[in-house]
Amino acid sequence: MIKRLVVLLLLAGIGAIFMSLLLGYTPDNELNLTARYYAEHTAQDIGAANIVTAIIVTYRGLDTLGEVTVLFLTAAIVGLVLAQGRQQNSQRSQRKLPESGELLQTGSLLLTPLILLLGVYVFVNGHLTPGGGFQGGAILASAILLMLLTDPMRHFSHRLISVLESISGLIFITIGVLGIIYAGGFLDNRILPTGSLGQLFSAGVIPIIYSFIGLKVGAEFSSMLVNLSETEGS
Amino acid sequence: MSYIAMTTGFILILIGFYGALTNRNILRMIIAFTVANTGVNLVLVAVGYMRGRTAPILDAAVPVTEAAARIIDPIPQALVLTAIVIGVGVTALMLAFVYKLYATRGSLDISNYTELKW
Amino acid sequence: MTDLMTTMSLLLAATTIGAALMAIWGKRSLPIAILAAGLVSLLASVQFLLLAAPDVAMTEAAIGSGLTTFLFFFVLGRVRGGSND
Amino acid sequence: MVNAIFIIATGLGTAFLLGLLKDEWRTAAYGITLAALALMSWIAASWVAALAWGGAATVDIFTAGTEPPFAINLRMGLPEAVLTLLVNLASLLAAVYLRDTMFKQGRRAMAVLLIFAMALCGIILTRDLFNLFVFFELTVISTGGLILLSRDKRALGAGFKYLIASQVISILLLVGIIFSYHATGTLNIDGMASMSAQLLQGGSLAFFLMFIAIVAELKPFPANGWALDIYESAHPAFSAMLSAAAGSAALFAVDKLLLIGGTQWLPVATAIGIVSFIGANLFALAQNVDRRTLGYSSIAQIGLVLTVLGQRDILGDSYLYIAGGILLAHAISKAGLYWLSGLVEGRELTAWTALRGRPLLIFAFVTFLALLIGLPPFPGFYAKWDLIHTLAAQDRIMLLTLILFGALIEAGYLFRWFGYVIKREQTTERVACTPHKVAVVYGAVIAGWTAAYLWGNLSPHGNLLHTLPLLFALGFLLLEWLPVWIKNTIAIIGLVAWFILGFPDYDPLQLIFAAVILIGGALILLSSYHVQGRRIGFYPSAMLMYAGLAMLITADDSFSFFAAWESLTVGSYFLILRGKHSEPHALSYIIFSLGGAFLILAGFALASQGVMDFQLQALGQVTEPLSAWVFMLLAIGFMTKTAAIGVHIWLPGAHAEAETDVSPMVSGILLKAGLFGLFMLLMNMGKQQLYGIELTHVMLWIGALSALLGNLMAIFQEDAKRLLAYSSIGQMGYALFGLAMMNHLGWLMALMFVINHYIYKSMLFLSVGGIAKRTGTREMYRMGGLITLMPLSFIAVLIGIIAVSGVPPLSGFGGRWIFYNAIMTADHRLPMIIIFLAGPIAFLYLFRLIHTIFLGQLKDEHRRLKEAPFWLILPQMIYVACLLIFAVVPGMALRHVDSYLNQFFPNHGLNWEGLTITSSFGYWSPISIMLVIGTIFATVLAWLLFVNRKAQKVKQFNMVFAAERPYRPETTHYAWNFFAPYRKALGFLTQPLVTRFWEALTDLLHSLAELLRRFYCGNGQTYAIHLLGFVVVVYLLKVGL
Amino acid sequence: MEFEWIKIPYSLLTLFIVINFGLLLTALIQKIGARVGRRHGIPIYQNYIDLIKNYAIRSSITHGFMFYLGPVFRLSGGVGLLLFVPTIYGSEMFSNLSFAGDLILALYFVFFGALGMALGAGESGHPHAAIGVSRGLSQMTAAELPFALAVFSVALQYQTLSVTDIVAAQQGGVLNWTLFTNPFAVTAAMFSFLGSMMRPPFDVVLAPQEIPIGPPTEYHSSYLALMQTNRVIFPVAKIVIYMNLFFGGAASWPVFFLKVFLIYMVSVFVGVAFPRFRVEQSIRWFLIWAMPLGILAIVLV
Repeated sequence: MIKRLVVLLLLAGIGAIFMSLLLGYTPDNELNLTARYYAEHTAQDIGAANIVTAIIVTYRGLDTLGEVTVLFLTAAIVGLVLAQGRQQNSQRSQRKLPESGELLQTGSLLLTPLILLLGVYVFVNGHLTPGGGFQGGAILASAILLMLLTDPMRHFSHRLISVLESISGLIFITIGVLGIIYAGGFLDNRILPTGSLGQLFSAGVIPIIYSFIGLKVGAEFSSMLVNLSETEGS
Repeated sequence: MSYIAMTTGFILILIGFYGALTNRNILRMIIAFTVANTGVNLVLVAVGYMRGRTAPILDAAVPVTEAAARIIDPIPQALVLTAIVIGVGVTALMLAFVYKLYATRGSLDISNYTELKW
Repeated sequence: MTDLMTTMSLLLAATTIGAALMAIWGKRSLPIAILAAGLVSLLASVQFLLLAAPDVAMTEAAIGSGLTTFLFFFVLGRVRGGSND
Repeated sequence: MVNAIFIIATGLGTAFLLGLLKDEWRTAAYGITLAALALMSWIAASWVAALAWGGAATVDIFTAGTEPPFAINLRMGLPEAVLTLLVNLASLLAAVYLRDTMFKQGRRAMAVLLIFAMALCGIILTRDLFNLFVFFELTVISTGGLILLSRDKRALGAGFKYLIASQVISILLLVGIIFSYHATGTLNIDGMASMSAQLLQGGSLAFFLMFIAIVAELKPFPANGWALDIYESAHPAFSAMLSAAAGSAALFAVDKLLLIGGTQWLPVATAIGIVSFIGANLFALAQNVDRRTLGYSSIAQIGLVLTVLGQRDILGDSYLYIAGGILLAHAISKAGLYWLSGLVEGRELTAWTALRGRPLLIFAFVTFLALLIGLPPFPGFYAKWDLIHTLAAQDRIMLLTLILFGALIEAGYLFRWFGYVIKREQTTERVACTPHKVAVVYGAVIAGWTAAYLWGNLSPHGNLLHTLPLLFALGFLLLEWLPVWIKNTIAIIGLVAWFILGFPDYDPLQLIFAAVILIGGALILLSSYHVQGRRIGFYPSAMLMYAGLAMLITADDSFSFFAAWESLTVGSYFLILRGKHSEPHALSYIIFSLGGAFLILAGFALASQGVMDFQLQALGQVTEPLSAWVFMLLAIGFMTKTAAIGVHIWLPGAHAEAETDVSPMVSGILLKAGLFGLFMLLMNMGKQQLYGIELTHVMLWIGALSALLGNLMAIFQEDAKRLLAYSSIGQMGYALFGLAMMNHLGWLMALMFVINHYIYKSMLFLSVGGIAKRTGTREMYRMGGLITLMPLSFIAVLIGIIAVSGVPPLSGFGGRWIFYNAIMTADHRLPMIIIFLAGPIAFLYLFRLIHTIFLGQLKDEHRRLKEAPFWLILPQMIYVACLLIFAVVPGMALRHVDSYLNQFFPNHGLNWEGLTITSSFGYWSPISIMLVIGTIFATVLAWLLFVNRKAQKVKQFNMVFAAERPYRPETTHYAWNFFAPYRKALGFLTQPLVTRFWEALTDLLHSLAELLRRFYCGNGQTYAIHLLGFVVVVYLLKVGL
Repeated sequence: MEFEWIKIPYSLLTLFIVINFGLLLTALIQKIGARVGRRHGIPIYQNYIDLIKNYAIRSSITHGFMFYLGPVFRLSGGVGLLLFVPTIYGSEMFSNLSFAGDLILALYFVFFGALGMALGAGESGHPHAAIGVSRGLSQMTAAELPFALAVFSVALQYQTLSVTDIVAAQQGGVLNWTLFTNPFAVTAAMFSFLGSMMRPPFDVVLAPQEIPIGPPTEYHSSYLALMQTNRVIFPVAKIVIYMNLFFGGAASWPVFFLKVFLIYMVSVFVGVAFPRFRVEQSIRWFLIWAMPLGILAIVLV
């Protein structure tokens, strides 16, 4: 009880901090310097219609690289953690589970390609419309998830997933490095022509990068899910 | 609008903290943290919101020339995007720990993991 | 911003907070809590839409409420059977 | 140079690349990992070289081809380069160290390690706030992964606690970042810094949240329970990285944030830092698990650097030098210690005794401890010197005090640990020495010495590693494989040669000290020939002490003086520690000595007022009222070394438990360092007043009380060496008294004591040591009747005690004569009376010494004893000769000094005409006295010999004992509690009040630490509460400020 | 003051006079003591007989070289003490060897004999000797302290350490004696005097009744003779110092004899009147009664 009281008291303190932040907050009427720059320059510099995408992939590309790395790390660590567990439990995981229903199986067979397609669409069009690599990747992963749900015993090639993941990551970095060589700096997207605003093949390397991000994110999420699903409850 | 979202965000953070600090079940603590993370994301986006403007996507409705006057600040959104992904990464990691902790000790109670102290 | 919008967003906010409380309230069972947390995410993504952030909304919906929830359930499935709380 | 972004790109790319390899290709994966880390290190190193020596300028690296603040940019300057080099090297070494684990865990673990290193470099390089956040999260997650490398099951729980804490941190950080962004419209750190006024107005909450979140990453005390758990349970290689690399990176992040926060946030950083420094060190006192101790120490050290960051407003150009010095020393030593801990099986501090069989590992351990504590010649020493000086110049006295206090506690537990390692009973566990792990440890050692060299070169005071005496001492490390007699010969030649080299430049005062130290030292070393074997560790320590002493007397400026002081302190500590049971005593010695040294440091710092090249002569120009404080600090510091009463408790044990030939060194020679300091001080500063109290008057009292109580305690000792040790306290009291009299004769007497005390105390310690060696005990009542068996030792002791007691005709009398003449001129009567009381008491213990050892009944078990070894006797005989010569012609040395002293005190000098020495009060003719007494003595003796020429020599127990022959002769040796009546009458004066005081103080600290550390209850949730509490408290304090 | 060869015979003359005087004096005092106790007492020449007898006796056993040092140190101490102090004020003939050192030499020389004695006695291996030494040294250090303080008070008073100068300063009438100019110092010194004379109540060190005569237990025959010699020289030598420092010195031998006798009688009177102290009692006594006076003397000078 005392603990709750202490926590409440502390939260009151934190709340007070938040409260004064809230009260001190006045929405901007104008875009600030940085945002204005993006609004005005994205189109000609980057050629991406979706400014958020431009920021994510190019201006703050290093963040995104980090972000992808976070997922990569998590997937690796989850793999590491579960790999340790799996060695002991490999025997028991072979036991039979009841098959899922006919409807579910057929449905998933039907849906999976569609979902995959949707995912690809989302990340390929990331520079034009809302959505992009992360969302697309998540959608890709959900296709895998669906397959896992229908057939928990289904075996996915870890190797394939990890190769996909690695190659995507390497390409991302390679493109970034190419930016140093052929353009203004790391992750500069102008190593390809920016094209015209609104076209699919525009915005320099953004679509390419975003696609690989999508693949990578998809692979990473899938790897996590697959790893988790292959473990056994104790 | 942004005030509402921001307030909601802050409240979610506080609720999340409360949940994380009072529930002894580690799974619940993680759940509470995801709530708090969602709250943070709300706050972040709300800070970038500007009344009466549109999403930072250039299209027919928002030509390049008017962009500066028409769109809202895109940066917080970009940040949130990153934050969400990072959040899910950390959550997944914590979940992996939960699995492992449970596998070794068979308990989800945080107060059972105090063999290291002082 | 119309009054309607304001009311809607207030309502949305209230629901979100309610769901959040449900998520952390220790007496609910774990699956409910997880679902409630997912709901919070989902409701938040609606708010993002209202805040003119479609990218964020999509991400939050796909990752925050979707994948995360499934991750939780996966793990929950593995740790169930031992002591609950 | 290669673009710095390739550090990041290489790390990441390799991590991704590893995924392409088959899980089974572990060797390949490992090789690639190492290559990548090596490449990253090389890039960083090339930048360091270019920036430090190549004249390159700081470079901003743009990404996305866009200028900041619109895109993320990185910066590579000197600090960044050094830190990235540190991070990458640490990671590289860690990867080598982790070889087996890596092979077991596979490519994923390697990828995580790579990303960890990359993320840390990212933290260091980036100039973008949100990017900083991303890299922080990357380190958090990779930390979570690397914790799993540990074989310790508890690591899992620790990792989870860490994740909880970092969740809280990241939430606060994000909120802070976004509101800061809102306030300034940029995420660029430099951009934000230029707009910091805007950000900081109105409560600056946004900044507060960011700041506190990053500070929380430093694991500040007390919101750091999770960090300690990780330190304790994680794989040592990872703990090393966490402490060394991650800590440094996080500190640099704070440094960047402080750019934004400006001066107004510096005090907050200072406060958090100093609280961490002291708190963590305090808690470490009560800790006996090695890795947790190191964890506490890490937190403390990082706290110290944070404190330094908080001082950047006054540090100016030397900021990087100071902060970098402390940080680098911390990083190298902590990494090294953690790596070492991986070689040790047990987790108790005492389990490290396993290292003892491996001198090289012990050397590594010593190096790391010295780095950590900041002993010369390591970077921490230079840094601390500059830091304290700047603080003193800017009147931040409180902070200065706290830093020194914390440093003292730290030195306390670290040296205690070292004592355990050297002295505690060795466990059966061996060191798990796999070559690659040991190589990594040696890598850290090399890095430590390299850093020492670099920092020395950068120092405006000159490189200590360029000083010949120190190099000579260190050179013995390389000669350790030689047998004793060769090393001893080299050492003796070295001492004498240094004396001859310096001879033309010494003034008379220096000459006396130099003679005592160098020639005297060489004489004592003669006795070391009696040791067989290699005697590992003895010569480097002894020579370090002598080097310090030799440098001390020729030091011109405060820095070299202090460096010499520390060297001799450390060297003598190692020497003292060599004694069989000397562990606790050596510890109290080093703590008191370091405490004293810190006072000296503070004194010099106050005196110099920011002048970097402060000449000792300039002490005289320090103005009131500062000068009195300077005087007091320095005087107390020096008096700690002379073991004045109150700070004397280290001496008896340290001197008594030391090895046979070490006791005379530390007693006969080392104590003189304190006297030399006092000479220097009084010569330059003269009399000082504080609140109307004459400080030399206080010293007079202290000297008198030391003399009285030292002597009094000496008479009640059963242990011969302790008796001599207490006697030293008394003798030093006399010397102190003489100095404090501030007149010609007083000083002359003090100098006389310098010489006399050296001679007779060395001699007595040697003979008593020789006897103890033969009899196997130091308890005097267990001896007795040794006169016939050890006649030469007896003669030495006899001459010694006659000299000490000041009975004519030997040289001790000269000292007394000058002394009594001197006090004729003293203004203060009361302390004079006290020192009078001390005089006769000396007879008691001296008589006891000779009586209970040599006279009376021989014990049965001693009947076959032989005289002490030749090499112990030889120097004693030389001393006997010296005493006799000095007794007859005291003028040999004293005349010059006397005339030298005229420049300070022209009045009341002595008159050296003919055979008689006259003062303004009395006269003294040493040769006449010798002749008169000799004649009478010889006449009577000759007559006795003549009349008893036919007498038969009988055994001692052939005596009348209540009309019977004693049944067991040895029981009739009346020796135990010899001065029982005295104890009954005056024993109350020897109550160990001072000892009790210091014991109570240390007990208090320990129980405080023991009690307070329960605060770390082990519950991850509670730790999160601590963290939030920390945030709220800092907030409230900051608002309240 | 310089050394001249003629000083040697002069000093021996002083020594001769003092020995004879001492022998007679101690016998006389014993006689007086006996008469007060209504006993007959020894004949006045008894000491001569004892001394000659003991010198004549030969011991057939010895405890070795060190054993000799007891008496040798003892006697050297006594003789040295006597000779380092001028006996007769104003007489070049009887200034003895005082050119060698000043008051401090004398002060320290008091200890010389005691230390040597202690050494020799210790070598005898007899526990009683050791006990006696332990007691003797303990008591002596406490007893000599007030004396040392008083001496220093006097030295400070006259601003010199030379005995001759101190005596010179006291000339010109009884009231110039230190006794009247510095009564505290003199009182303290006299208290100390009681302790150093080895008479009751401070004679437990020798403890004639309890243990066979303390330190000299194992000394007999010629050793004893030497010590007996010392026992007649040493008190006189000591009294000479007292006389010189506090009682105006002596300008001629009759004055000398008188003053020495009177000063000696002080300790006799006290000894007759008081019971014996144990050692720690006497230490306390000196510290409580004599010491403060000495301190007062120094502070007030």
